[in-house]
Amino acid sequence: QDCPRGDLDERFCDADGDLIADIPTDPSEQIDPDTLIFAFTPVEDPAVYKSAWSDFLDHLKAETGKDVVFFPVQNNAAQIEAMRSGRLHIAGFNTGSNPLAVNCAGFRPFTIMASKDGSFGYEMEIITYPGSGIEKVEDIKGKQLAFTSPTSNSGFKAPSAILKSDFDLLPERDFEPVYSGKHDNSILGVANKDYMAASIANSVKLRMISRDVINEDDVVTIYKSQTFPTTGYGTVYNLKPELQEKIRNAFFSFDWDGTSLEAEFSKSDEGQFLEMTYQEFWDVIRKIDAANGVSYACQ
Amino acid sequence: MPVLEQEGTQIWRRRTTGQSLVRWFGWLLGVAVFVYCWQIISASTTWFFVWDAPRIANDIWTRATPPKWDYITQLGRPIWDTLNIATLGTIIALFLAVPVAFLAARNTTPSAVFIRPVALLIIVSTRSINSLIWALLLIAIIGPGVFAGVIAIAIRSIGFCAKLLYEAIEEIDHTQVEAITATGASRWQIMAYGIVPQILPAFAGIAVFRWDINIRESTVLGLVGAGGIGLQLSASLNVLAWPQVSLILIVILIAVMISEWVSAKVRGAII
Amino acid sequence: MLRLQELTKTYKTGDQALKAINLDVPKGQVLALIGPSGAGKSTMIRCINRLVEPTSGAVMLDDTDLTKLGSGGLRKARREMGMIFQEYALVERLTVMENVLSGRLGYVGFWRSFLRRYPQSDVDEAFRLLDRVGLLHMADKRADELSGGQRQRVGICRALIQNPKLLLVDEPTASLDPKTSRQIMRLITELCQERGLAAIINIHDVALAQMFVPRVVGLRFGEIVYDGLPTGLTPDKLTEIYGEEDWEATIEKVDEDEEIEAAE
Amino acid sequence: MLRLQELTKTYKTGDQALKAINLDVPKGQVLALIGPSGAGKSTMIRCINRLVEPTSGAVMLDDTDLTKLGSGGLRKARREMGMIFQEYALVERLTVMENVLSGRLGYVGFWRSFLRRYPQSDVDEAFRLLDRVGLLHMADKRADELSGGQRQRVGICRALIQNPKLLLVDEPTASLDPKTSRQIMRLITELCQERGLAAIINIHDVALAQMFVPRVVGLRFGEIVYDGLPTGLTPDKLTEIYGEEDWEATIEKVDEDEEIEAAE
Amino acid sequence: MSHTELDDVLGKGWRKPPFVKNAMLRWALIVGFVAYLIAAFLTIEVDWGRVYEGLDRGWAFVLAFTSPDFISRWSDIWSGLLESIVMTVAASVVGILISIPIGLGAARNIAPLPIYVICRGIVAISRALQEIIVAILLVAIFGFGPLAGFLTLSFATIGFLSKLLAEDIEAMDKVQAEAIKASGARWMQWINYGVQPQVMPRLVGLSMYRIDINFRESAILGLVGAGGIGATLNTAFDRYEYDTAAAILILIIGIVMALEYLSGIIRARVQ
Ligand SMILES: Nc1ncnc2c1ncn2[C@@H]1O[C@H](COP(=O)(O)OP(=O)(O)OP(=O)(O)O)[C@@H](O)[C@H]1O
Ligand SMILES: Nc1ncnc2c1ncn2[C@@H]1O[C@H](COP(=O)(O)OP(=O)(O)OP(=O)(O)O)[C@@H](O)[C@H]1O
Ligand SMILES: [Mg+2]
Ligand SMILES: [Mg+2]
Repeated sequence: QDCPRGDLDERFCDADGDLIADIPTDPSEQIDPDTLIFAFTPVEDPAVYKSAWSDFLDHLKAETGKDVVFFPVQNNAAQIEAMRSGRLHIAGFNTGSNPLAVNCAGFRPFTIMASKDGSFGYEMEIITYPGSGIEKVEDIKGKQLAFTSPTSNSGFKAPSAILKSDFDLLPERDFEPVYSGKHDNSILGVANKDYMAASIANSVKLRMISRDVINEDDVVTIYKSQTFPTTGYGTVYNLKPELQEKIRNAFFSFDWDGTSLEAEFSKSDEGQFLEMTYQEFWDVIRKIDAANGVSYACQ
Repeated sequence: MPVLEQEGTQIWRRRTTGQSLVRWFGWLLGVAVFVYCWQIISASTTWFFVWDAPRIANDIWTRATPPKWDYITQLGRPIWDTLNIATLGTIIALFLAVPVAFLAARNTTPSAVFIRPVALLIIVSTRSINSLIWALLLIAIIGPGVFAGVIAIAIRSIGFCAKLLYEAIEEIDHTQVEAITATGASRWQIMAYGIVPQILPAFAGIAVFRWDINIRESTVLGLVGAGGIGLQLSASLNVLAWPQVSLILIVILIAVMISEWVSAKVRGAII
Repeated sequence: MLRLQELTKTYKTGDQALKAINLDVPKGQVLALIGPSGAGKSTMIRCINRLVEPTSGAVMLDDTDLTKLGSGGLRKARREMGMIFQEYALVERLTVMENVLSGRLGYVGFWRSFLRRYPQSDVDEAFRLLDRVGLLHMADKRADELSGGQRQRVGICRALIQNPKLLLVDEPTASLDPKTSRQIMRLITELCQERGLAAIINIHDVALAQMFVPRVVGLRFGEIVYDGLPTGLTPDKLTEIYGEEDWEATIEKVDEDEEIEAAE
Repeated sequence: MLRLQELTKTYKTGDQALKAINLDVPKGQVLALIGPSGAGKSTMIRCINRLVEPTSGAVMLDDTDLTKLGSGGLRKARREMGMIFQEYALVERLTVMENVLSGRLGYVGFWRSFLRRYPQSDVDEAFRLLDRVGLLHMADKRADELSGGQRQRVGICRALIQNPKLLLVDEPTASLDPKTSRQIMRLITELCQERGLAAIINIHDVALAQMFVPRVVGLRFGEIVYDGLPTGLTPDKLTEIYGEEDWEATIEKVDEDEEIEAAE
Repeated sequence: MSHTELDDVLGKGWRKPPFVKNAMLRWALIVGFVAYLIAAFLTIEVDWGRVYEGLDRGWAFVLAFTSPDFISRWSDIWSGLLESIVMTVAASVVGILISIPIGLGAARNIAPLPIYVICRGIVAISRALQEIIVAILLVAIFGFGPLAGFLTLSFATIGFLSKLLAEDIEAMDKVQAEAIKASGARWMQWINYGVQPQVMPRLVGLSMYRIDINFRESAILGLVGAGGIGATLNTAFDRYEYDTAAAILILIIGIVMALEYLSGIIRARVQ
């Protein structure tokens, strides 16, 4: 049908201009499933066991009065496609794939995890090892920089955009890009002096240090970006508005104390669900994507 | 005895009553286990979804076609890397797998009690230890890159090649080996003349089959930062670039068909 | 030259295939070993070159007891004994020439044999032997392309190129038609004569044995029940060797006269 | 009963294995087909039940032309023709009884055969046949545990349980020792007599053929060069059938007299 | 040279006739392959000094596995194990059942040409389509959960089992099958009596192997939300819980080893 939709796929509408798909006005297009399906991809966050979410799921069940099934998923594409085809109702999408989910699958994110004091997110860092001859970002010129993979936000898109705009450094022209596959590999590679420098998510680095995989002084940070949001949680656009409201409330009314979720995420200093909007929190990500020429068309 | 005397007539059954009871019980148990597993799967499946499956399949199909042909220009280097990694990895794997297979086959192992279990353990563990672990180990030792990819692929392939090969060795014709033994040949000569010619077709088949599996073993390569076509595949998937995905699939399909053709040719020539 | 002393073989399954066999084979003598299926003919031949490990007794080749040899000594001893097999036992995917040359494996080192770099003298001898059996033009064919009779001739070449003192021959004609059978038997006995080789030939076909060899040994249930001239094989003797099979009663009694008739 | 009319077979490789063969086999007649290797004996037998597809000509069994049959009709026709194979061709991993009963496959439905629930009449007949050939006690052994002669007898039972009009027998004795060979030949001819079956028996061994059959057909290069009584096989005729093999010159000439002697 | 004279060849030396008869083609192949190998090696950089240094690190990595910890994550391990077993059983049963007819169809000696082409096509497609892609498609269609995983594994089983089964059927003894045909058997009876007994040991061996592959591959199912023990292992890894990972590895190797021995025993019994 004909309606304003911005970058959204043509099956969605965005009349209110908040950049996410509106709930369909026609009640026949709204759905009210008996079982809610919830999935979560750990990519730049620590991997978690299924059991970490169990207390939260109980809470969600109680709040919505519906069955909830949880799937820990290890692939973004599967998650987005599942939501697009109506097989997924509640999800947490990681930073980089959030815009794609919003535009392609009708995802409506509304919260992210934050620490008790309200701080949230992580930073992209460019790291090197002591004595590499790289003291500041400009020194990368003529040397080698390790990315993770072309779809990662902090592992590729953010550093590419920043190096280009702030330092006028282009891959291939000014430095040799290599892809390590994972943040862990990039960090380990720098610590082992296999890579001269790498751009990584500092949340992963902190985890590796706390687990003694590397020593804190094995790596030196030469650049730290602004804060990026972490995994955004939300629902699919065509759930009934009342149901969406209940789910929202469930997130914000969840009491973390003594739950399995706290036990797991307190390690990364997270302790509450913070309300947010995609329009505001993902602004920086969208800018980076635009700078990299990434389109959200699902083709 | 399955032959029963009953009222003067001899009745024949394939198995004795006891045997068939055991078999029926076995089948029953097997079916029960399967049904149980199926119910677990079925219980966590939303069968309602199955009905509009064609619509979804069609949605993805229209997004995936036509393939983005000009993407092939960006695939040159990854294809080259993949080819090298698969070829070199397979060659190294075969070098390592052949001795292991000889040690594991019942009819060639020096000792069925001590050496065979070790060989089997090698076969089993190289294929059981998952790629992630090999990748991490190799990154620690070699550092990331194509070389780590080659080694990772090689180690991963040992189990497969050695297993199929040792089964082939166990099936050889023993009289040919005896004839060579009777000439006073040494242990190695017996292998080279009596056994190797007999397993050559199996060897060729296994080598080519593993090669095309290795072309597809993208997961490992991405993990060690070795690039290759697998990395392109997951990158394309992650941005839902289905036309690129379908192009990559066509490339892989071509590799499979080439390998199928080569394997038929080589086996035909050797058999 | 070859002497078996109280040679006994009991298989793990309990079958007593050979019961304290004593046998003397002088240099250059060709003897035929006859007997019904399961009499232990193959077992005996295989005990001699230890493809089957004898349970007890001695196998004296000249002055060495083969049963006492270690693996190195055994290899050396095996070189001295060429073996010809029933179903030819050629390595089917190797060429005729490779099969023949494989008879030299006991003499050349591993790498030479692996690279097929045999000494020129071996190659010449292989050609000469192939020529002798009329297969020179087949030298580069693969063994599995040959007919039965041709394969058996390759098998003979492989045994002879070992330059053996003794030939062990296990039913050389079992899968061949009568004409080819006779040609093969003739070839073997002629070659033995030319080279002064002793030979033990396992054979089912009494008539064929009588036609070609000067000495026949009859085996039954692992024991020697006849040892003498082929002409001494009277109907009674043959019945003693072959006995009556247990299923004859159910079919019809084989006419023993006929048996003997054919054996002449 | 069986009539071959201008039966011709040319293999894809260009070998003309049969050249317009004409042959009449009356009901109940057993005939032997002799000829050198490659003469086309196997091809002829296989053309009759169309295991090999004839190139042209007709195979008339009673009044149907087998070469014209569709797949359903062919199956029915094959039931009427039992076949006995050279190397027994038993399914090695099935038991003796299963092998025999497999001869009834043309008569029972798939599920019956799959579950091995044959009609009691078939089972009885199988036991009767096994008893007849003296293998009743072996019914539950696996085929690969049997000796050559025993296997061939199972093969005979499998062919007979089809209740055929005609037996096609392809070198039934090629891998057997002479005594067993004769027992097998006797068994086949006796059974044919008992049941009034016609049979075509491919055979290498002329002596054996002469001993048991009333009619011999000689084949050479795909043509019939002899058809008559076994006693009519003079030395000349045999030379005509078998010819001289091309490698004889290189070895030694086979003494033709000897050949004939043995054939008597 | 149809006629060879002894004098012509004596003293001439002898070479094994080359595998590829056409000398031009042979040299082209050899030179091409060597050139390729050199090119491939040149694209790989190996820093042996780095490898030497890395050995220590690799060793430390291996040492981290020496204290397996079954306790602290036992419930995760256990549920992963159960999940894996359920999926393996269901996927193997269904996959093998589908593979057998396709394998029959893909054997040139028993299938007519059109069916042969279709079945080979299915096999090629099943091998070309990466598990990841199949999994994503199936998730989009059936939603998350074991059904998608189960179908993924079943689909992959086809490409493996049908191919190897078809190759075995093509190598079977023709005469035994012919004898059954000559008795006037129907096609199905012919398969049941003439073909099946011949390929049974191999079919059993390959099926057991596929079961063990499916068990290990259930890691791939992490991406469909039905992870099994493989996903548990990956998670343990991503969290650097090497002691738990070691425990899981020991379990997997133990199970695969048991399957290997079991397969040997069963093969020997149907042999
Ligand atoms: N590997 C074996 N294990 C157990 N028993 C065996 C083995 N080989 C042979 N036998 C048994 O030993 C006895 C003699 O067998 P052998 O093969 O020597 O007889 P043969 O005279 O050569 O018979 P044939 O003419 O059938 O070859 C038989 O009873 C046979 O069953
Ligand atoms: N499948 C085939 N393809 C091509 N040529 C064949 C085939 N089978 C047989 N021939 C050829 O047909 C001719 C007749 O062969 P056939 O097997 O009928 O002879 P035979 O008299 O049965 O010989 P043998 O006694 O060796 O069994 C031979 O020249 C043979 O090479
Ligand atoms: Mg024997
Ligand atoms: Mg024939």
